Amino acid sequence: MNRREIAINKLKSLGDMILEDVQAGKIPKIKVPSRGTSNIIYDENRRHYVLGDRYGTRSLGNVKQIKKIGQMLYTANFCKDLVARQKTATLRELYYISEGWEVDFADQQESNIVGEDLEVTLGMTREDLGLMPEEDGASVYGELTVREGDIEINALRSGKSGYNISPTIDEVEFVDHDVERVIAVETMGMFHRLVQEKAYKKFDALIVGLKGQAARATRRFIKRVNEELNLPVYICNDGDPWGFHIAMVIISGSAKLAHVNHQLATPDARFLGVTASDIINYDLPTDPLKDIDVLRLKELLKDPRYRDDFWKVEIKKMLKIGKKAEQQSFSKYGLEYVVDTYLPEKLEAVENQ
Amino acid sequence: MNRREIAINKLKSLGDMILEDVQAGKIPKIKVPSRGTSNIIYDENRRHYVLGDRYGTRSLGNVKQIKKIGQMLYTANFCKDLVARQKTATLRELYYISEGWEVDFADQQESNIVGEDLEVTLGMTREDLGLMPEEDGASVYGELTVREGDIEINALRSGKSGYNISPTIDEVEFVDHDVERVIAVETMGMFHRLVQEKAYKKFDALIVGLKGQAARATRRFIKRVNEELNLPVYICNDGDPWGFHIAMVIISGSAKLAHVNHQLATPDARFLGVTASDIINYDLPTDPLKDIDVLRLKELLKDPRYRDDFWKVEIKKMLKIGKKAEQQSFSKYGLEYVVDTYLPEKLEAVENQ
Amino acid sequence: MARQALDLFDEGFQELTPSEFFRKNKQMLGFSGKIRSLTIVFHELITNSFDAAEEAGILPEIKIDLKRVGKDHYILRHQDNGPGIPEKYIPKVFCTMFAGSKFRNIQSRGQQGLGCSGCVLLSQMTTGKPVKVISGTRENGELRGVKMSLKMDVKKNQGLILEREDVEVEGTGVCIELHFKDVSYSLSEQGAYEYIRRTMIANPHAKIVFNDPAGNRYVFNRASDIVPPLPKEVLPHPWGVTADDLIFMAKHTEKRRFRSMLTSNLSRMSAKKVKELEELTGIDLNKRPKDMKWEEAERIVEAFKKMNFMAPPTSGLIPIGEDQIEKGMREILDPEFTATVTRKPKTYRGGIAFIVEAGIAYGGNSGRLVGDQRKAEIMRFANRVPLTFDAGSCAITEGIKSLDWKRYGIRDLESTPLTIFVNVVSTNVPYLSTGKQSIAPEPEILHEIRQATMIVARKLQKYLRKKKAAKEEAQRARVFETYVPVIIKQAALLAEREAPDYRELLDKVTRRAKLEILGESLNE
Amino acid sequence: MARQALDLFDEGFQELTPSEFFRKNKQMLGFSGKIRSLTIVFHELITNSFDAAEEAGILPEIKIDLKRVGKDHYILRHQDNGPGIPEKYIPKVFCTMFAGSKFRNIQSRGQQGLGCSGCVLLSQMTTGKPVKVISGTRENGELRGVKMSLKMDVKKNQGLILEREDVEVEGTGVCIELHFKDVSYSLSEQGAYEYIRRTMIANPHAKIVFNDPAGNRYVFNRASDIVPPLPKEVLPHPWGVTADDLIFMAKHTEKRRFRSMLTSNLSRMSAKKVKELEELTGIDLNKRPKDMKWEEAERIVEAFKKMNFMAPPTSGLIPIGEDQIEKGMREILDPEFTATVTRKPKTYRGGIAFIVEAGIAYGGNSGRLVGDQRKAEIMRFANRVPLTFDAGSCAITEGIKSLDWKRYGIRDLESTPLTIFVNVVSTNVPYLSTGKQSIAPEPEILHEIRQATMIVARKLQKYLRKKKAAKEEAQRARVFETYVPVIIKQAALLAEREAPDYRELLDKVTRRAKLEILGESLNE
Repeated sequence: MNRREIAINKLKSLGDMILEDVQAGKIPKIKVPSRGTSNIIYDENRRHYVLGDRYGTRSLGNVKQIKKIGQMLYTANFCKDLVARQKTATLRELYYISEGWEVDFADQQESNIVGEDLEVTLGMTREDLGLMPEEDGASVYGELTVREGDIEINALRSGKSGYNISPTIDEVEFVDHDVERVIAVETMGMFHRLVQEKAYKKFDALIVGLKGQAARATRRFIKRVNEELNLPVYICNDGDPWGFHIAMVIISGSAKLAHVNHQLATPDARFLGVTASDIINYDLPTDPLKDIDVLRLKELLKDPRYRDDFWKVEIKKMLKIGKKAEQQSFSKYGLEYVVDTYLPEKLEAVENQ
Repeated sequence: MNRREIAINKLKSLGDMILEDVQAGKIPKIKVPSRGTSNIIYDENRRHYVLGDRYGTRSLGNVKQIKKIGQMLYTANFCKDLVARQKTATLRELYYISEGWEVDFADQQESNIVGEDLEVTLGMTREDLGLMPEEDGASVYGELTVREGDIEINALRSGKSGYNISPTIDEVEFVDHDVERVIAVETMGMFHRLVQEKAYKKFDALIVGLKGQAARATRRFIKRVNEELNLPVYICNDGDPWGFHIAMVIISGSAKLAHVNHQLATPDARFLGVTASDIINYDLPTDPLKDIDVLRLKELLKDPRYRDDFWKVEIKKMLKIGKKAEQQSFSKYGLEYVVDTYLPEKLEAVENQ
Repeated sequence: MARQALDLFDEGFQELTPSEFFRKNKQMLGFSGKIRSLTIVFHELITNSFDAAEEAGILPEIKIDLKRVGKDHYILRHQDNGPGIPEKYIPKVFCTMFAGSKFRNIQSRGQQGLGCSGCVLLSQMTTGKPVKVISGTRENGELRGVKMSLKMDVKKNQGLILEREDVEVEGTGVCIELHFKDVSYSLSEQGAYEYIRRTMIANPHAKIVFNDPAGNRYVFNRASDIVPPLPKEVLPHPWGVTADDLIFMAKHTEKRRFRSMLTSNLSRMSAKKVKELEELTGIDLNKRPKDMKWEEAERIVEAFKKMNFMAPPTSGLIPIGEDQIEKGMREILDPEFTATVTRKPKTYRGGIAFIVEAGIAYGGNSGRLVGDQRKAEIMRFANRVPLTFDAGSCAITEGIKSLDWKRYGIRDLESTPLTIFVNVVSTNVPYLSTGKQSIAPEPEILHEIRQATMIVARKLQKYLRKKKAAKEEAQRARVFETYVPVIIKQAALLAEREAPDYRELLDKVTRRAKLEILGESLNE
Repeated sequence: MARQALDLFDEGFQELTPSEFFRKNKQMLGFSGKIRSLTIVFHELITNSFDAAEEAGILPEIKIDLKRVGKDHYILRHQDNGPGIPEKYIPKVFCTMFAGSKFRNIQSRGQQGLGCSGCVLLSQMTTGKPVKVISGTRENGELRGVKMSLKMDVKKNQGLILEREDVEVEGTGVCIELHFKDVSYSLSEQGAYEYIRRTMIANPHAKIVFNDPAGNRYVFNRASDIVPPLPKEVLPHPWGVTADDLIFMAKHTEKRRFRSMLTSNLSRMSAKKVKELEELTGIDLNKRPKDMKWEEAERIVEAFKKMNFMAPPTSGLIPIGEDQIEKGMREILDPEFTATVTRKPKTYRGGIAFIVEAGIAYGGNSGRLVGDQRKAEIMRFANRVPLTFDAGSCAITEGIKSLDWKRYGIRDLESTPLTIFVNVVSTNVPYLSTGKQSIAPEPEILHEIRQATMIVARKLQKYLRKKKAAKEEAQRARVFETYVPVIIKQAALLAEREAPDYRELLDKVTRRAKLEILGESLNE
């Protein structure tokens, strides 16, 4: 069975379950795995967050829950139709479509929650159910050929901004490649710098421009190139708590998406970004840590995803020096420095560990 | 002379001017066209904002201005080097590079202003001077072939997210196309809807996903397809003051960029987005106007760019009904409705005017 | 050149009478501001009438007429049904400052000695008019009436009788007529009308008929027929006296020995305690009171602090009482719901007894009308007397505001139609300032105010909860009838099957919901 | 059963003396709070000493010793060099409330009649100690000294002499010694030390030596040798009298006719004006003063309002004077800069004369030390007396805070090392409250306070501007020397040419900048 058939069957069984309860004289209930913080657990083996086994119940006999069941079933029918017709819709469209329903959504927030309820209840990603995020994925540049339907695309021949990862990345097939590693960078400024300085050639790499916090499609793409093509992934971000965390969400997934981390996290990806040690060793231009930065760094120290010695040492060092630095600050030494000097040194250190 | 040579000559002449003043025993001055509101003038003929003929003076004899002159000359030398070596840099990189100068920038704000001073003084765009914005341009989908350097790219064969406009759009050459019009939409949600419903085929159109306020590169792209390929441009946005204004900045440029509007504005582009009349005629799901919306709409009424009857009528109508609507709200009638019914009706009305 | 002292003094030295002094310093009597001045006048006269009637065992009934005769110019007629004032005391009561009932350690409504004569001084200063008094008294069973017209001789601090005649009266009581300028009648929270309204809530055994300057007649009827018991004089507790108090006592006692003075002038002071005191201080308490030295008095006060005494007697404290407060609130506010509580006596500063009472009224005319919306109002009282000024710093305001009203089902205290009533009863209310308009936040008093208010708030919460539950029941049934059919239809569509009969299910969930609201256990 | 009035009154009615009354109500004398109580004591004693010395034409010199003998327990010795108090007046001055110098329409420092006796009352109530007084007077050129120990007989409102002896004195003056408990010495803005410091600024002709409880000796030296002229009694202005005032005058005048009473008791009241008044009111002003009726007095006051009078005489107002304020500030604050102004007399409420004086001191010990930073402080005075409490509502605070200090080059008033001094002089300062600690914001007074402060602020601004300009000149030259070479080098690099000689250019711009700072025109 392909993903599509699985989705349709799971949706149908949700309806079945309700009808069976009614026929058995029972009050129908839907068990929805809990997404509360206490049910989000860090899985040591899988190296990312997963949902625990606690769940909430939506009972048809509960005046507060019955409306949610109605919304959930309507949404399920809508998704079944999308998947059957091989279409997608945004959450915004789902919200507007509900106008015609007998139990519509009061606001976007409410429809988002019901969409997520459906994801966790069925154990499917929203993409599997045809619900696409609006956000665009990252830009990719380098010797990689993919197929979307009947079209082949070469990410070295897609223009200076490269190949753009679309939300439907799971329908994309990897056809061919000639690279040895993936280097993802936080900003498009750095992406263009790497393209301009021909880093893709110099390091036999796919360059990925994350555009800040990585979209779901980007994380799925990175996981797939890592697992399907066996490429090591390096994430090259700013030296501040946000840069660290953008990398860590790619590596170990987020708590909020614990129910789909197994499809999104790339536990073997490595952080190659600016560290507190780099700040000292390369004498980088810095900004002082703001209160919020300090707070965030201290939170990271308690986060199970940062339990490696590497992180502990670097976070503590950053707190000690009280400074942060951006990737682009290497241009203090000239525009080419980051590709000519910094990245080779870092790559060598990491790959020869 | 190509753009590159012009840039280098203009930069050199800035240095010449200073040295000549010194040799003539005069205190050197640089005249920088003023970017204050009173010097931003709506040009009726060109149908966009231009800078008037007022200017400020940076005198070497003024203790407050002398540091700015130093920064400007350093920046000019940096840009001359970029253009000569056919490179680009971001404003962030410019800021960090200044660390090594004898008159560095106190903050990013200061370096941005000096960059802009240089643009208006020389009458060049920042892209001409090698200073690229970080922001990525829009996505383009449809039968258009472009050349970047030695690579040809077909925007129908670049994946579902289409061809991504890079900041260096002026170096892109249009090779071939088979479309009759351009339809730009505000959100990537609507972009994917149009691609999914094959609107590019149905309307023989290039679909452009603006991603909110259009980037400089996007505006430059739209102007070029309009002028070089003679394609009519339709901008299809949300029915609210921000949707209106995103369209209007493409059509008539912004006040802030009055000095480069002649390179960015597409005065013949048409607004095809949701209007107050559409809200009524199509009975769309709406949100009430917020105070800030009402304020903004009233500002638009006073803005010379909105002096057409069309705008006056629609803005007043929106104020009267007190409601706004998004493009995606058409999905109330089903996902296909916007492509099957709404756009054909709107296009016919506009093209047969 | 330096001048000689004697010349300077002979030229410029003088003594003033209290009346002369206060003529120059009327703000010290509370007369500052036009609205406040009139409210103070109402306060002094009503308080005096209540005290007089109650002391004589009469249910108070007062009739007040306030006429406006010009801008900021009024004539006030105030008539009570008290025992009246004997003729020879009339000039002193109205025209001598510092004359009045004896200072005693007693729960009392007002200030002593400044009340009536202060009002007469203000009247005379602003209008020059004499005060007219009719007093009816009963002497040996016979009713006597006298009418007088009096001026205050400020230089002598005594009354000057201008006219006098015998008159027939219908009963005992005092009627006085005063002219005022530079005062102003107002319906505001600080004004005279609100003062009367609040007074009536705290004194449901009284009746007031008030004719206001606009021609409105307000009758505040008696809600109770019980004259409150007279507060008894309570001897000071040893923990509450100062050395100065002991010396003052010793100077004016008739006892021959210091030890007998102590036992008869202080409460909880037994012979055993005197002995203990003697041992602790080593002072011979057999000596004559006049021989007691200041240093010895100080040592005695120090020793008191170290000794154990029973808590002070509380027989002197007369609260309004839960029933009476409720009657007052029902009469005046016509509320949907009320709850009241009178707490047990407690002490503060080691030895001063007090009682806190609280009431809450919801709906009806409760709360203060702002525009067309009723908002919460706090009515503060000390010994049944409304406190109208300086609300911000008062322990009552502080205590009530510091509660977390959300815990009592009141989301926004400000905009709830609520009257919160608090009365602090004590022989010695700790006022914050000269004006006696706010109570100091002594920790024990604050605690009691919070406790009392919490009790009535909890009762209100129960009432509001019940009211809400009834409303919810109907709503719930509607929800199920709407959604169950929709859900079955959607489930069938999803499963691609026929929709089953769901009538039984609908019955079940509707019944279940009803039980839930009633809080009964669900046996499935 | 109802009780008879006469019985009730015979049992419970009494008259109190002022001393008895205030014994129960000491907060009415300002004695509330430990710090405030002691400051009030300092205020009463210092004020009395100053007034006495000045009236006798003597430069005041006071020596104060404050000893701490226990927790909240102090002994205060206060010695002045005034004319002394004649023996027979000593008990009255210290032990009779409401006794003191005559009420006159005069610019005076303090309250009348409560000062010294109030302090003695507080001492006696808290410690039971007698007051010890040594008074030296000169009678017919001969120096006489007497030492007394006195208690206040509260019941009789008079002094009780415990001891008396003749003593040798070195000069005239009074020395008094008082014990206090329940008071507290503090260095805070409300404390006794700050009270003295501020007093000295407003009274540079005085000298005070103060030994504080910690053993520090503070000598506030005389900064001026001029005894301020005695304020003269000023007759009230017709616009400022009330009907009650006229009746009071009429009752106590020695004049035989109302017309002559008017001309001799009111200022600006000529025979012509009396005639005009007679025509306006139709009242026969030839009548005897005692025959004047209240209604007629009211009509006269109404008529006064409609008549034109010369502004009230201002000879009674004695400001400190610009020079004297400056001397005071220089002596006490040792500032970097001062400016002072004494404004011309103005009137408020139609007829009451007043004068506003202001001073500003910058740098040195100006301002209030908070941590290790000096912040701006406002020193408020009324008739040379520091006002220490209720700053928030005072016209002086309001006037100063309402100024836009940025316009005077002071970006953040709060954190500038600045002392702003304002003294309001009047026979009739409009105090806001009983405690006489803040001045009512009468529009005319507020206006004058703002004007006076603006004048001194503008002078400060000029000074600060000059100081800044000198600093800038040096900075500018440095800027050019740094940037010119850099710019020429970069321009040459840009133009791909040799760099020219730029020494001439550098000279030119540096010289130009200097002229600019001096504000001179540039001739290019």
